[in-house]
Amino acid sequence: MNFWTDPIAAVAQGLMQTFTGWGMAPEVAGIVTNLLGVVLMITAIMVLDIFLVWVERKVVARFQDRLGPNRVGPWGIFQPFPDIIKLILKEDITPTGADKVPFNLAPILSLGSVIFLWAVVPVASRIYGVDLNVALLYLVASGAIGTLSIIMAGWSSNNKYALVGAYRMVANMVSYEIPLAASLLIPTLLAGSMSLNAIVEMQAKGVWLFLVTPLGALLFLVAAIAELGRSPFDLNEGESEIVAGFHIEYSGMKFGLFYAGELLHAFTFGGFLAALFFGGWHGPWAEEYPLLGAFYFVAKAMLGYWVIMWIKYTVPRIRIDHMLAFNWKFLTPLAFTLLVVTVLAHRLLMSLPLGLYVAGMFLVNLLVAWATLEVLRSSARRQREALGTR
Amino acid sequence: MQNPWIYIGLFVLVGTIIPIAPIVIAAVLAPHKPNPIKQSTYECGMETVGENWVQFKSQYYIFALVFLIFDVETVFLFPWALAVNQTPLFVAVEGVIFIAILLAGLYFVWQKRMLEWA
Amino acid sequence: MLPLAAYLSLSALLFSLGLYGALARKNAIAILLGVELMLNAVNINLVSFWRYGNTALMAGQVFAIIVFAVAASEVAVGLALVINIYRRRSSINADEIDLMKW
Amino acid sequence: MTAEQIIFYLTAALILVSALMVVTTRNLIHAALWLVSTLFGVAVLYATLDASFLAVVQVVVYIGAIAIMFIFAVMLTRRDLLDKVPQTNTSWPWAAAASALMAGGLLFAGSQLNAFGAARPALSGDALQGLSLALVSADGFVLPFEVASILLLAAMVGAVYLAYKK
Repeated sequence: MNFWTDPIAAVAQGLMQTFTGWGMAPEVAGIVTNLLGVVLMITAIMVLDIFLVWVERKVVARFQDRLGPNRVGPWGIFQPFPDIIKLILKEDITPTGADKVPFNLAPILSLGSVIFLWAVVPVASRIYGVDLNVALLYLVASGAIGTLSIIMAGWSSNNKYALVGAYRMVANMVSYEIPLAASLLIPTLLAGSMSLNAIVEMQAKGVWLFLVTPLGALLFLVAAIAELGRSPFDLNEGESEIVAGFHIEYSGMKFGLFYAGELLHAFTFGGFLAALFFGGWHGPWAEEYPLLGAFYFVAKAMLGYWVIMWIKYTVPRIRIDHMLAFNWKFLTPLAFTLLVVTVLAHRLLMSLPLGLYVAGMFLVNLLVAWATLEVLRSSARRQREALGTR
Repeated sequence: MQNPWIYIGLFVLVGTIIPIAPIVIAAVLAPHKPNPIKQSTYECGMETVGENWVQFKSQYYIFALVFLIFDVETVFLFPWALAVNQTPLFVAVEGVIFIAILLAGLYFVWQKRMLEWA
Repeated sequence: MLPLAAYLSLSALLFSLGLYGALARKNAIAILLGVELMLNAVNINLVSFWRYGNTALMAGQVFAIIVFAVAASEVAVGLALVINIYRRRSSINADEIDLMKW
Repeated sequence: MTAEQIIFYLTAALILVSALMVVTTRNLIHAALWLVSTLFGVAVLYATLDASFLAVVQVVVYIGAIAIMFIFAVMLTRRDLLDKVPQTNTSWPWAAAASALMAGGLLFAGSQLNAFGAARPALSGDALQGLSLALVSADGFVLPFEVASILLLAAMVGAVYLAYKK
């Protein structure tokens, strides 16, 4: 087994030989090897997360025409380490009247729910945790745990602002799970599988799914940003109105965990965007050299993360009634209409050659987008006229 | 491995232990000097008035209700989306009817102006 | 290997706990919590019968999914009723909601 | 004891202890959080029973929607909740007796089943594919599938109508 063609299997085999050589039973050795793999994977993710702190600060500085961190190390790249030391040495304040156990559990679940996601992400052709056949629902399920962590934080802090944050979260983050799930249904339908590996494998021929369903990719991006609770949908934090919302009473490392969870969540959704709609790890020579595939995947995920940051630092926060109306009166009907149109078009065009099929699906998506714009325009005209006659 | 959930179980286990670690380290290293002012509820410097568990408008609840129903609907649609490629066209139409019935519900709620934030 | 008995006993105990919650609690929301426990016990039964029977027949799992839909509908309507009663009588104590008794 | 048994007994202990806390704890928010823990235990149980789809759906629907609805309803009706007084009604001993009787009866009825001590057969085929085909194909469960959508429609309209403040 060659390291360059199949790194995980090669390392796992070596470890298994070592452990059984020490006289371990094969099952125990298998579990220990898997445990080591899990620890390695999560450590890699956490190191990446630390790096993301620097990326986020540097990029926001560039968007706002500043320099950003530039003192510690070249281009300030070691800036996260002083940050972490500061967070660890900060006093951890628990407000009086707080509900202790949920209060302490919430940040752990908040970061944990993001880490769990990486168990199913195919990083490269033979580098992945596990090929789960319900991976897309697993994504929604982990979002549910994240939602729960925020509601726990908001409720247990014994603070009005935090409670407002929790209330808003229920109405908003939870609502956007519907378009998210609906946009996940489209790749499921096209691939006939919920496994991320199968979906990435389907895009091997160079036909990335965003060519087949550009609107689906867009819907996923919007719903993912709302699910993240990032600007323009950061109502549950709302720094300028409810002073950080659900994590107002958190200090020190517990706040740090919320922060790390948010950054990692954004990057993870970039990764899912890449895997679902932009070919995952596919690229030149990625099949032969998995490490190259991993590089492509991280690069694509970073690009998705950059788009999410771009939106965050460009668009101002929207009001809660607008946000709910946007979800229930626009995004949800659009997502389900798109699903219906996609399944019918897919059934009709399935037997055509690949090129015609892709072109047809793209045209159908354009048609839906055009119809949506027309409906929006006419409803806006009606609203204007209603205002004018008053 | 036969059951992928063994791996996911390990992942969940380690994934919860790793966020706990920094909290424990911080609890050991950080200073701990509580006093009543510091521990009081933060309201931008104002004194807290009344109970902290205040009541909110039930409009939030309407949206949570609609969400609950649609969440279950998507759960029904995932098996449908898996099967629709290998089955006759009838199955696709059946899913379309399913979606249409629920969108009709959304339309009803919308027309009755219960989705307005008033 | 675990026998079917393990799962059935667990679900019987869970069902009885749920029954106790539904019968003994005063608060209407707590009663609904007890009902949720009972529905979960039923689901454990359905899934374990599926697993220990012929796994090619999917009735057990399909029934479990239908139970999810029923549970969601029950919670939606039940909690809406609770909210409505609370708004009218500002109490959700099941003992005090006795207007229909006479 | 095999690993499978250890996992089962740990999960069963988690489920039963949290269920006991759900029905006994006075603070209703805590009861709802204990319900989450019970539901999570049941999801683990589904995973050990090779029902991956149900395990995830358990988390999505029960924890992600139903438990959050409960927490939310408790928050909305909190003025009423005096956590200090007992949360049980006066006839709780009867309820306890009835549920003990129910447990005994169910266990007895179960032990009369032929399949009570049955061992687990090997899984035949892809359970997820089988499930999705069974749910939507014409000779499967297509009628319950459609009826479920009508049930959900009725629940949504009814619940929103009830909860809406005129």
